[in-house]
Amino acid sequence: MTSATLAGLVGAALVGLGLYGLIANPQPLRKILAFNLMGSGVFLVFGIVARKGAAAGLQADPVPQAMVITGIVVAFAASALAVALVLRLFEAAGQATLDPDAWAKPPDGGAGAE
Amino acid sequence: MSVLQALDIGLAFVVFAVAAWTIFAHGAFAATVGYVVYGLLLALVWIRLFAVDVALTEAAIGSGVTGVLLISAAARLRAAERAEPEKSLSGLSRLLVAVLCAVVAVALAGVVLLLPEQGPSLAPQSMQRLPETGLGNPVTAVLIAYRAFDTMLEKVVLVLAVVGVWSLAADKYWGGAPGEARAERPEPTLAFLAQILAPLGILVGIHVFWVGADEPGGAFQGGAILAAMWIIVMMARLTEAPRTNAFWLRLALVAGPLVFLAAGVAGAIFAGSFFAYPPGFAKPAILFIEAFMVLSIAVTLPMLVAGPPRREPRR
Amino acid sequence: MSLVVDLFSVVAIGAGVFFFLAGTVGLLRFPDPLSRLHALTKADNLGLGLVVLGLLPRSESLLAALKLIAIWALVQLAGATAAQLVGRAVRRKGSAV
Amino acid sequence: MTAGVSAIAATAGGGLLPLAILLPALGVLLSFLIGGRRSEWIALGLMPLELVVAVGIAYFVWRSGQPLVYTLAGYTPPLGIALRADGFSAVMLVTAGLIAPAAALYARANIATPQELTEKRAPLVFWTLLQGIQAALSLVFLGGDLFNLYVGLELLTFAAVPLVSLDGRPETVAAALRYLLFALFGSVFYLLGVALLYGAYGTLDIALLAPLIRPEPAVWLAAGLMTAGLLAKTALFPLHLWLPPAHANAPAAASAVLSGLVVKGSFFLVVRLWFDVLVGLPGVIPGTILATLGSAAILFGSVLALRQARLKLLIAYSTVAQIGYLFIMFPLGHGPWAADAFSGGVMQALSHAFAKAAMFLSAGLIAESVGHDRIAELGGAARVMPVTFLALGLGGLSLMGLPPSGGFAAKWLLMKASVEAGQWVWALVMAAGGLLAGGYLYRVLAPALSGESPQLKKAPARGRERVALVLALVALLLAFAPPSFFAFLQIGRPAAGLALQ
Repeated sequence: MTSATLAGLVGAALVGLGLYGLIANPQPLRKILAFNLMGSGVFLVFGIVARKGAAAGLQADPVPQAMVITGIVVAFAASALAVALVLRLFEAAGQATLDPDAWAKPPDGGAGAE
Repeated sequence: MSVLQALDIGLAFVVFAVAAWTIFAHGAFAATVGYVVYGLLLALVWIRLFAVDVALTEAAIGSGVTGVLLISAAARLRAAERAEPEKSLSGLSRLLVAVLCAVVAVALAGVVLLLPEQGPSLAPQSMQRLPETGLGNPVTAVLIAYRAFDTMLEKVVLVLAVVGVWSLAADKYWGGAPGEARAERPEPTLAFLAQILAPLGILVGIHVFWVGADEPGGAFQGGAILAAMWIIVMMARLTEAPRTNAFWLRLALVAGPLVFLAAGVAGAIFAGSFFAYPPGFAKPAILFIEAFMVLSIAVTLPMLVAGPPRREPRR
Repeated sequence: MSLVVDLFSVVAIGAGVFFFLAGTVGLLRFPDPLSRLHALTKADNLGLGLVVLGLLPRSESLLAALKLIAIWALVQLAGATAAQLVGRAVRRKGSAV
Repeated sequence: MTAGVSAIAATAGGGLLPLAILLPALGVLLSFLIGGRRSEWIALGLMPLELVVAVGIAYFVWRSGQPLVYTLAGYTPPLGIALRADGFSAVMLVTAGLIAPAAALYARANIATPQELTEKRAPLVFWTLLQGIQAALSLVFLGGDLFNLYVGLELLTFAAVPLVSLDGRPETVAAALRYLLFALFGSVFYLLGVALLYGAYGTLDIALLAPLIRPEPAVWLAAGLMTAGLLAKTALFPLHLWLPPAHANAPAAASAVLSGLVVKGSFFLVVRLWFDVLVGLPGVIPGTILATLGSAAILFGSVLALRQARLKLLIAYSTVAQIGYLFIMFPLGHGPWAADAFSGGVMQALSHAFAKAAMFLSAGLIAESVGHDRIAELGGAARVMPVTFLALGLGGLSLMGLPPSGGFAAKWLLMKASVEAGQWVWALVMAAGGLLAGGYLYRVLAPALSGESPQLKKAPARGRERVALVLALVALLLAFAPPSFFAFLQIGRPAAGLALQ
């Protein structure tokens, strides 16, 4: 087994792990971590595709590499926005939960009337 | 089995173990620390895939800057974690989710194993057109010439992200600086580190950008290193975060995409196609655009880490 | 000549790896944060220093050698700072880490 | 292969394609840079230009009868990126070009920078991000490269999510966060599919990829992942959980754009994927799965809409149901009824965009004028604000699928195609959905037309009422689309291409 295939298998495992964390973990911050994990698994799949496209004197196809670089920056921006939302939620409500029931009944009944 | 193969297998195992830790660890803070370690290990995997440009980006942004962002968030959320025992899924649905994720992972692993050893590639075309750009690093050529449109729009994504983060400020703080005004004095050790590291890091960042034309490196990686330096200096409280209504800050944030967009339109006028470079002028034009991109990245990443404005603007 | 260089590299890097290993064991086994820090910083300093030393004669150019030394120096700086900060945090909070 | 070659050569008028994306992108940058009141002026100044570009693109597509193509940077695919406009993209582009300015005109009144401030949070964010949505949608409608389209999806996410939490109440922040997490999940799955397709064929250009697609494991997995990701962004049942709180909590002008346009962006890509990229896959089973989910969405969304206490939530749940109709077209893509099914699906996207925008704007006016949007307490309200309720009702007509309305044309075409294809189930579900829609609209409109009128806090502004009414009328007028309009929609469809050759 080549190192590229091995990396691809790790990528597949990371996607599975990240997906599990994203769905099963109730805390928003842990969901953001899981999303990043899943994202890096996807990038590794790009990585193995790049490596298997080694040609023309290059050790790896540059096009998927460039896509991963773009993807890493976008994933960071997404994490930043998500973290800002979580912190804002925590500040405004003293809790950072996505549980819909927690928002269904506002404590003083006043939030419904805008 | 060669030594290198053994190392590969060991690395894969450790990466997987640390990844599992970030998902299953009990505390959010511990999980976040695990994620930073994971990012650094991943950079090694990228080296083994002969993708040095990606390894640099992963280490600088994927692990470094993202790590700062997530760790500081985890620290601030510690109180929340203690306060509320989160409602989590029942055992059965947890099992169902696990089965679903396992199916996805196994299917993906199967497809990965089925990929041919020598896959289709754009490497020959990338190399064939490389001389037109005057660059020596094909990854930079993809980012800034062949797929320039992607890269320009991705810079717009970063601007939207800044707007989105700032949009979470309270109305009275709009235009003010991010970060609370803290009374405590700067941490002397951290200040010492920042004073030594920042000048050096700035040099390294510019170096990484400059060699990116021909060797691994480039605007993203160089910009990220510069961003890290600004973050360290702000963390050491040697300087305050700037006011978000400062014109220079806004200009620095949009300079990269704006210059890139203008160059794209100029390409339509002077080189016959949007985002094309006139023959012979490609390399200076590319370096010009990249310089502004470095600036914008170096300013955008710290502002995304700093979060929404939390101080009243001076009037 | 090359045999001597190889031998030197092997010995130096081997010693470096040993210090890393010892430091890691210390980090995991020592009872309180401060002694753990002690083990960790020793591993960083000596372990990495010896690895870099072993790699120096194999570097392709003077610039590459300087880069190796710069890496060592930067890790020293970062390690020392981190150790200081962790130590201070420990003192502030008592020993509950 | 000849189709591939002709599809990557630039065509007359192709230069308009990058402009449709770059103009609003420039607007984003300038609005953010200059800020304050000028951010609004920049948006309002650029919108007519963008509409002209969209209409220009439609004109060139119509004149040539062929898709417009533009190759960026002088690098032809697969190395470079191409933009393409077919009949469907042109129509969607014009739709976005009309609804965004309508929302903008409506928003001027309540999302404005007050005189005493140089800059205020909500206006700057709204005007910048509205243009971000325009740029993203243009890219989604015109992109010819699957990774370029990923960037478009991300632009759309980053522009849409902060609009949900614009007023900053904790529940809106929670809604925005949930929306973001769903959207990010969708992006990652889509991107994974892109990686697999590149690994299999070495290109991401849609025109080059389509003839290469074979039914093999990598393609099936990529198709499943990309579709699942896009469905999460489109909020198709059962991935709809994020939509109602997000759309109901945003300011009305933003809700109109989110519900009318933004979910159509990812829907558009599902159509692109299955009708233009994965043409080499047998589509009946996946199509049937999509339509089954769509049917579930129609029934489930409508029933939940019936049970809502707040008007904006009712309208948001009706979006969940109306999204379901969009997916009835997928199992009907092969056979003599394919053109009708496709036209029906597109017509549903268009009429829902206009009708839903009109309804959210009306609901916003009602909430502002009455002071709340609790359905039980809206009795008699229609008698004091008749124009607003007229717009709401006319939009509702389209949702029910009653003639004359675009919704009627859409549902009739889809029903006709289902019956011709012998797939009666879809027709029955659509009929049931129409009845349920009638039920939830009756719940709002019947009491509003009778009973004692509430005391209005302030009368709705004439101009803002008219904006909503005009949108509702457009949704109505779509019923009178001539056959040539449906022929236009077929431009660039693979079947149409074969017929021309």
